[in-house]
Amino acid sequence: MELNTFANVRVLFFAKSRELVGEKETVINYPSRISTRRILNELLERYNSLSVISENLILSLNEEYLDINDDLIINLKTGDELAVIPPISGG
Amino acid sequence: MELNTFANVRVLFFAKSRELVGEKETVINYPSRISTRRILNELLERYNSLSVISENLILSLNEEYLDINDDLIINLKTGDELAVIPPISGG
Amino acid sequence: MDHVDIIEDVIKVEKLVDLVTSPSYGAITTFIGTTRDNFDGKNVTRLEYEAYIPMARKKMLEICGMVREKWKVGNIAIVHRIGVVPVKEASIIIAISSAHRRESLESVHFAIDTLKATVPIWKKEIYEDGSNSWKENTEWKHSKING
Amino acid sequence: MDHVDIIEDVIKVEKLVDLVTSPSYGAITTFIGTTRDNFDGKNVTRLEYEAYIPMARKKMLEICGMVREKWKVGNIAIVHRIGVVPVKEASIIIAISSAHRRESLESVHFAIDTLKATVPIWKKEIYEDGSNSWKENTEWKHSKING
Repeated sequence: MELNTFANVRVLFFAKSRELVGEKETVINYPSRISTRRILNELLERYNSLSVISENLILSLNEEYLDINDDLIINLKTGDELAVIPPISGG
Repeated sequence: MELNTFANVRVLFFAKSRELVGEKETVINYPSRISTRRILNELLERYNSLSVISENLILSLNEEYLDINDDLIINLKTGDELAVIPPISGG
Repeated sequence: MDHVDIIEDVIKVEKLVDLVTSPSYGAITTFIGTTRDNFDGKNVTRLEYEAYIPMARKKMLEICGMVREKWKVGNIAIVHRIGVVPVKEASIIIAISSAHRRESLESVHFAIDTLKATVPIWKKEIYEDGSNSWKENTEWKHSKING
Repeated sequence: MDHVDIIEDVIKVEKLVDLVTSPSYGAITTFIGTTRDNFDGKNVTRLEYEAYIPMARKKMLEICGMVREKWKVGNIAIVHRIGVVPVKEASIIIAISSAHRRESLESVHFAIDTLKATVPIWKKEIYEDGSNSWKENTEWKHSKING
């Protein structure tokens, strides 16, 4: 039997994504097993304003980049930290 | 008719050549037309102490390196500045 | 020593050079990125930087590790400034010492290239006419697929 | 701007960086050569430098010209210290600014390589036991034939 568990995950927004969303961070309840593509899609549904940069976003989980293109299934637990990462421009 | 003219040339010594010769500069009377190899040979005769680094010396004339290996004939005139250049080590 | 930092103040090159200087290392290379007053013909008034600070520090330390895998270097200091960075002032300074010069020269080049591709920091250009634009490092496009 | 100098004082990196900084150039690379405390296992107390000053300046200006032929750079500053240079202090600082980073990084590397091959400056290492040795840049051997 597989339990359909969920996790409360902190989601951070930076740079242009922060400006579009209008907040720095939020908490979202996600299934514990979820694909990176689905996380991004749900964020885009929740925050329509993000659509203008949807092609250029990637995510990080607990300070490591997630490869959106691989569309891998990841495990989330409460207390995890996701971040929405628009194209970087440091230096 | 070719005149056998001479030039009084200032000769500078640097670094190890200065230490070996025991002076910073001198004035030497050279033929106006002379090969670079002969200049060097005459310096080595005049300053025997230079022999220990004779294989590693080059010359400059008026702040330009002279190619000893080419053994070219150069024109000297009074007031010219020759320098004895041991291997450089700046930086 | 690996020193990485993200600060809101002016970065002093002398301070970073002092940090990496050592009697054992005869070569120090520094790279300084400063705010230019123009971009594509537009007048830039200032830049505003923001960072995902803990992840940026982590990625900067990873760059130190990569440098040490590739070159024999002495000390590494990488400091990025965030907040407003006026024209002519430094947003990034990298300083690396090594016994001989090649290592410090090559590793500083590698470190700034890699920083631009991997460290989550963002820059907004503010133009004279009041408009602004979030920038995108070209290095990012190439590295994105590999996460 | 091409600034070359040979001085008997401490060289300040901040001063050279200020010299080459400009609102038009977003990248500054510096190379600093400092006195190491050891060579081949011997303890070095200090270095003594001497220069054929007018020719050295001329050759340093030639390096500026070569850099500008190869890269689009902004300002160039090359300062060599002569006389006694104690351990940890700088004998040479090169700073080059450019609009983008590649030019300043590559041209500083080229400038220090070329300086070591062409500029008539000499270094004597003084060891702890009182002995000393005039050094020879490996770059010199390769470039000697071409004058």
